[in-house]
Amino acid sequence: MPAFAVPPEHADLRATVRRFLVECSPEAEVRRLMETGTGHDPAVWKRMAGELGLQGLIVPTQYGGAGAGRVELGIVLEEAGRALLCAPLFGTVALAATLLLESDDTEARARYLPGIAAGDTVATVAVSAADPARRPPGSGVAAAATAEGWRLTGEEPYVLDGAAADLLLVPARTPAGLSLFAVDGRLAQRHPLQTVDRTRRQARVTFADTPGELLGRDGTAGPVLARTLDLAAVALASEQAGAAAFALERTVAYAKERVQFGRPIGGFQAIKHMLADLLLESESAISAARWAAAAADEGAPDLPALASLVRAYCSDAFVRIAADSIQIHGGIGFTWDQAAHLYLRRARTSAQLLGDPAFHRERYLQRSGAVA
Amino acid sequence: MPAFAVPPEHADLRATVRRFLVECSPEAEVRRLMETGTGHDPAVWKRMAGELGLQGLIVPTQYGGAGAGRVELGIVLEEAGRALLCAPLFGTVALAATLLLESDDTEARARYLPGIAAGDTVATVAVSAADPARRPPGSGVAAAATAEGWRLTGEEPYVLDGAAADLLLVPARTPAGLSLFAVDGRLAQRHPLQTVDRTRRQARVTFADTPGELLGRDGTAGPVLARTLDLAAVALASEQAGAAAFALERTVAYAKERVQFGRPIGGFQAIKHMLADLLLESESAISAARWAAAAADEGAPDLPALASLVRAYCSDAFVRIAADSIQIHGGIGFTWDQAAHLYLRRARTSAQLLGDPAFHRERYLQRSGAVA
Amino acid sequence: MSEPAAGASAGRVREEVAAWLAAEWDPGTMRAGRPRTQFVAKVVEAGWAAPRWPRRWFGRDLSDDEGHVVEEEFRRLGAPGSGQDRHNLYAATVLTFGSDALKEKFVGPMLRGEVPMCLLYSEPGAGSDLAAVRTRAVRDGDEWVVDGQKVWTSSARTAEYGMLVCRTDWSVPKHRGITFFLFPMRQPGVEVRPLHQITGESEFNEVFLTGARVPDEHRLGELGGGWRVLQTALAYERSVMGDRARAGRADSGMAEVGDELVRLAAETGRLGDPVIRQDLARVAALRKVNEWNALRAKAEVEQGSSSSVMSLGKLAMSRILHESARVRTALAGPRSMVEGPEEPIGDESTFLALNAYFTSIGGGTDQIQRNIIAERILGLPKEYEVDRDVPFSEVRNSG
Amino acid sequence: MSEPAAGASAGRVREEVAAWLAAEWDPGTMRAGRPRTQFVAKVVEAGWAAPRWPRRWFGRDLSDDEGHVVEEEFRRLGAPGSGQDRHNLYAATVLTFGSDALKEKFVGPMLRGEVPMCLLYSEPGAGSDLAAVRTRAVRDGDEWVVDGQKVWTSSARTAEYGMLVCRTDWSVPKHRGITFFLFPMRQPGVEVRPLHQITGESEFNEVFLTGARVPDEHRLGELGGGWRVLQTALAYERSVMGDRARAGRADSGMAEVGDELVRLAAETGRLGDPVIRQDLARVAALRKVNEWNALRAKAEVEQGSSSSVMSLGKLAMSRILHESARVRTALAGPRSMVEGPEEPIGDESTFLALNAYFTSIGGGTDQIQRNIIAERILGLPKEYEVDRDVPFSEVRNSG
Repeated sequence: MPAFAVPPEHADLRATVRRFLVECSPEAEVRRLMETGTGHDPAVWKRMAGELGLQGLIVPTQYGGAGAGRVELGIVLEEAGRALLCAPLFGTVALAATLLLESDDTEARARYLPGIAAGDTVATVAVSAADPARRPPGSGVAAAATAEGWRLTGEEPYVLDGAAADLLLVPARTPAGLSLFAVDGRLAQRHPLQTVDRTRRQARVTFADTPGELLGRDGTAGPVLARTLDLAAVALASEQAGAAAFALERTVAYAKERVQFGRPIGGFQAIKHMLADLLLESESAISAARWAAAAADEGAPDLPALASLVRAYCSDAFVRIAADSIQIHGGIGFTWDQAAHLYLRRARTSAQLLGDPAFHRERYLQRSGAVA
Repeated sequence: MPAFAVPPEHADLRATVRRFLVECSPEAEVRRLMETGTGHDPAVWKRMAGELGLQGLIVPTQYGGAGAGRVELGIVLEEAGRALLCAPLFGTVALAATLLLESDDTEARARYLPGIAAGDTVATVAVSAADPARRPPGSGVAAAATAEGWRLTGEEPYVLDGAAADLLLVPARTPAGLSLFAVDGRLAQRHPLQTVDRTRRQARVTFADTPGELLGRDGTAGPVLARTLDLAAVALASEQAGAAAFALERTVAYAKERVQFGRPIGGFQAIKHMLADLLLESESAISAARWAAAAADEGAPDLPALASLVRAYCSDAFVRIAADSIQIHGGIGFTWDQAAHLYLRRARTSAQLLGDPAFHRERYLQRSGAVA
Repeated sequence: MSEPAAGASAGRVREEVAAWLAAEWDPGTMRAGRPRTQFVAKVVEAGWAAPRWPRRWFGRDLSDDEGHVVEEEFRRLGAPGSGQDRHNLYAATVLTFGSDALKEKFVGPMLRGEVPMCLLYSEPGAGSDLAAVRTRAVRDGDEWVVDGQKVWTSSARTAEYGMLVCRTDWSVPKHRGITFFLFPMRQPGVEVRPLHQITGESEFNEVFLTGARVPDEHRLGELGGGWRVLQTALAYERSVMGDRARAGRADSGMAEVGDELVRLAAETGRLGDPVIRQDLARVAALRKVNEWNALRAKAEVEQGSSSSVMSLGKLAMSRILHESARVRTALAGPRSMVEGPEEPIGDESTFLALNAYFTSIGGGTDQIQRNIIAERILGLPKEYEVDRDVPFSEVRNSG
Repeated sequence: MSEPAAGASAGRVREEVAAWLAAEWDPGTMRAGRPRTQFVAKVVEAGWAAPRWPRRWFGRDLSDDEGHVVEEEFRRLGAPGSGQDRHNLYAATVLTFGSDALKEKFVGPMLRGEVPMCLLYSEPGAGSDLAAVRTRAVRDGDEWVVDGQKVWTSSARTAEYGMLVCRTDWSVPKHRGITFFLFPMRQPGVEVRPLHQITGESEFNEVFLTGARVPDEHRLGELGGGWRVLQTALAYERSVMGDRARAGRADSGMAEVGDELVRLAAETGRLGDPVIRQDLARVAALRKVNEWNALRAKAEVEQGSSSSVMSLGKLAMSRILHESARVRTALAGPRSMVEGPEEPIGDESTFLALNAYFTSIGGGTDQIQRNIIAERILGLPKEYEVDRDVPFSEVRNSG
């Protein structure tokens, strides 16, 4: 099929998820969940698994999932981004399930993936999902083999969905190198962070002689983790692109309806031209995220470079759209009760997750072969 | 007097120079001189000296000059920039005369300054007036003492007004360090460059055992040259600011007169807002250049940092104004016969002279004390 | 690079005010609280608060230059209360547009700072288009009955009076049907609700007016002449902001260049990053040129020419704030994801990024500012106005 | 990630065209010159040049899908001459709007590439506002007498005919008084002068028309209906440009990322500069997303939905060209001050910086593009038109 062609089943998936989120994640619900301690609604989480199978989307059918690929996950995350869905979906699917699928530990897959697919297990990967330049993934935690099994010690300051997770997959250093461990969430110390983006939670997670279970072979986690983070970067780009597109749509709608000087502000060239430029950003982010997701499914060898290029672009595009959206809304955009700032909070935060745009641009150059 | 106050004599100086240049450097004359080999009109050069005393402006009265300061030079250069004056004024005054004034060689001053002030001597400093980051001033030429006197060998690739200069002041390395030499222009090999900006000429100047005369004490030129280049940077900022202001004025005039869709294009918000932003750039460049010139006259100790900050700003402002000016002119702006591109050529070239904006920003941080 | 303004006729004034200050001003005890209030009352009494005004209204009939001398002497000692003829928009508006009775009642107390005030200008449907106010005032005998909603009102909760812009005639084009009142806030028809900003703060309020009343004697200016009054009041406000922008920046050398962004870069270990260094220098330049522009504007105004540079300040400040916040966010990195006292660097980066919109939107958006600059300074054609000459009742609105 | 489009009914066509090409196309001898011309004549004869057109006019009455199959087979072998029903704006416009006599005379030669053509659209006073043409055509018997000036005409010196837009009625609003002609260039009333561009090149011309003549039979479309003809012609032109933008970019992987800017950075010793590296990645992203947008537009159009992405390409390309030139200038550094063959790196940096305006101005400025995007895609209100419904003779103009 040609690049970017949309088969009917993908259109259906998008429509189904959008319908569900319009019902279950309207702005009022997002605002309600922002104020709660855990930040998501367990009942909706169960419906997401039961009715739509979102948590099991990329989980192979043998483990109770739908066995879909990164393109389908991209569609779901675009929609989740649009709706600012408050749920630990990214950690559970884009990080944890992805990592389990990339690892060669079939026993671990069989143990954890069915629970994830069923919506029983909230999971995440305990990487500091930020600042990879100075804090390479896995550098914060050390694991030691003891008579009673592996014990983990260390800290990861920004763990996505870290407080909600029943299952923590933890990269840690061992004498053999970078390794992966499964840790029962309740056994780690989790300090929920006061996140700027209250629609997505993070926690500082501390391990102090915490028991963990080795995943895959000791010392072999490097490539698995790297691949997982590339795939997660692409997944995050999808979420950013979807959120950016919706932030723009609602701004265009406002510009048509808001009247000043006797005519809609969208009729003033200053606003028209800003919106035209933003449309270019928005559509480009969508194209980039979809291209990268398809490339991931096809096993494109240049995925590492591609993932960084796309992430940098989508981060900047989303921040710019969300920021200009406030400006276009004018005074009302400066009020808490208008949703414009919720998208800016999401945009600014997402831009930092898994590496900021400058990091990814530099990494793109390195991965594309243009090494200094 | 408060900062930025304009005494009547400065207003008079500006008016006089502007009147002169409106007469002697209209666009038709600029275009004529662009096509000539030497690039300037010797008759006008003599009038500049005889009627206005521009070459002698900063030369002390004892050498036949007016003994004015950097503020007055800034006024003249703003006006020269506006008119795209084709003449070796920058090399002769902002570089050579400035260097002679900064050096402590009273004999050399007495020998050269009267000729400069009288308009008999075209002079310049043979520094590669570009790329100082990788080619520190003076690094291209070496001087050796021989039985017949000093001999210079080496090359400077971009010497401002280098082909027209009767007198070359050349920084060169000697065993004692950086030193200054006066060289008869005719004794150097001068290869006129095909400059993008035909209103200001440059030459590659090569020395091959060329006789030169030591200026000041051997090995002491470092601080003199550094100070000269700071002052020249401020002078260039004035020229850029003046040219930028005029490029904007003529664009505003065009926007008022050019009608499309039944009304002046300056009535369309897209054009209005571009011009408003450009006015901020233009006025800021003027303020910056004038502040720096006044600071130079007052002997401000922070001049090195200031000069770099102001140069970086004025370079970017002028390039942006000249570039957007073409866009605002539309199709006609894309034609050779419209003057918009002459300003862009000047802007792009000036931005490289004496260090590009990125160089000056980095240098500003170093000089302002924020060393990494 | 700055020295006190001088003038032949001003010498006498300078002596007099200096002598008065020497006798009355004791910085040790008077900086704040009750002694300060008492001192300001004396300043008003002596005619130094508004020296350019007529003697009848607390002034001294001084010229503008002499007035500046008074302000300079007060500023030199850090004494409060002077310069109100240029700054106190409430007193000045009442003086210019009020009846003698209103002036008697309010000018003195306003100069003494005894009347807490607020501004009732903006409405949900009248933001950039301030003349589109829909708050309705209907005459009832000697009073007006007011219904409508105002927004972006700071100090509404504590204010005793508000400067109210409302519509008294719907049959004429929008600028002509507006009337201006000095409106009593402490009455049953006034409800104040805090307005939450995107920063999480609540610096402003919405004010709901329902059958609220204001005596006709509190009208400022003509019936239907409120737009002109508003323009005057806004000019005072701009002058205050301009003074603030110019204040305390007389010597804009490079000394303070080790500014807070450079310090933050050092603190976050990023001062060696060449990309960050370019950003730091860029922001430093934006700040510097804006300070220089302000000084130049001041010089041009003092030399009697109108300054085009002054009008650029707000747009420039908007860019400075947004750009600084951008660099600050780059420096904060992942910390910018977290707010609250546990993460001050991150918290500050988010606050400043969000609060920058206060400047790029409030008091005229950047877009409105560019229109003003293009039309008033560059002389470009005015925006086409569809609602010009149309009765306001027939003009399209959002609601 | 691309494969040939398939379709049930298309199989027969594919076989037929493949067989024809196998018999007639010999890539070794036919790439250029006379053999190529002869081959194209055969393509026209066989109906492959414009297969969607009626058989009477060199076509085969094929469906759009079948037409694409023909083009695919030609493209696969690199054979020329096909797809002209979508691309040959001259032949297509004559076919749609010409009289039978005109079609007889021109459609065949135009498809065979035997008629050198040029476009006489823009005028000094009609740039962004193309409908403001002031070139005047006055009827004289069976002919029209044309006076006026056209600009931005490429190939004017070699052209035999020009597509001429001119005004035949000044008493109606601007869009309604325009008439379109197939205009003979080789006559005394036509003077062609080269137009110098800011790059120093002369790719375009000014064309001065003084008492030039065109037979009424060469009119395309109705009298006063020229604006509609022009819109059709422009749509063909856009489709050509769109195809060009999409051509040869089927697999947009990262392979060619070591692109010319990265190579230039290496060559100029700046590849280690972190600031430059950020710029290189930024430009690479702009280019990549534009390629992806073009592929996505293609897919959307092929799936039968209108694509909003397609209209963004020109604006995107403008930014790419300006940004690339900026980075290139940073890399060239002082060399950008010098032009000519002695300094190719500098020369190229200046040329590309100046030539970028060809894209940001030509064929609709960036500003016009943003209007189009905002109005046609986003559905925002149209620009207010002061000259709407006004007789053109009363409309204000620059001259």
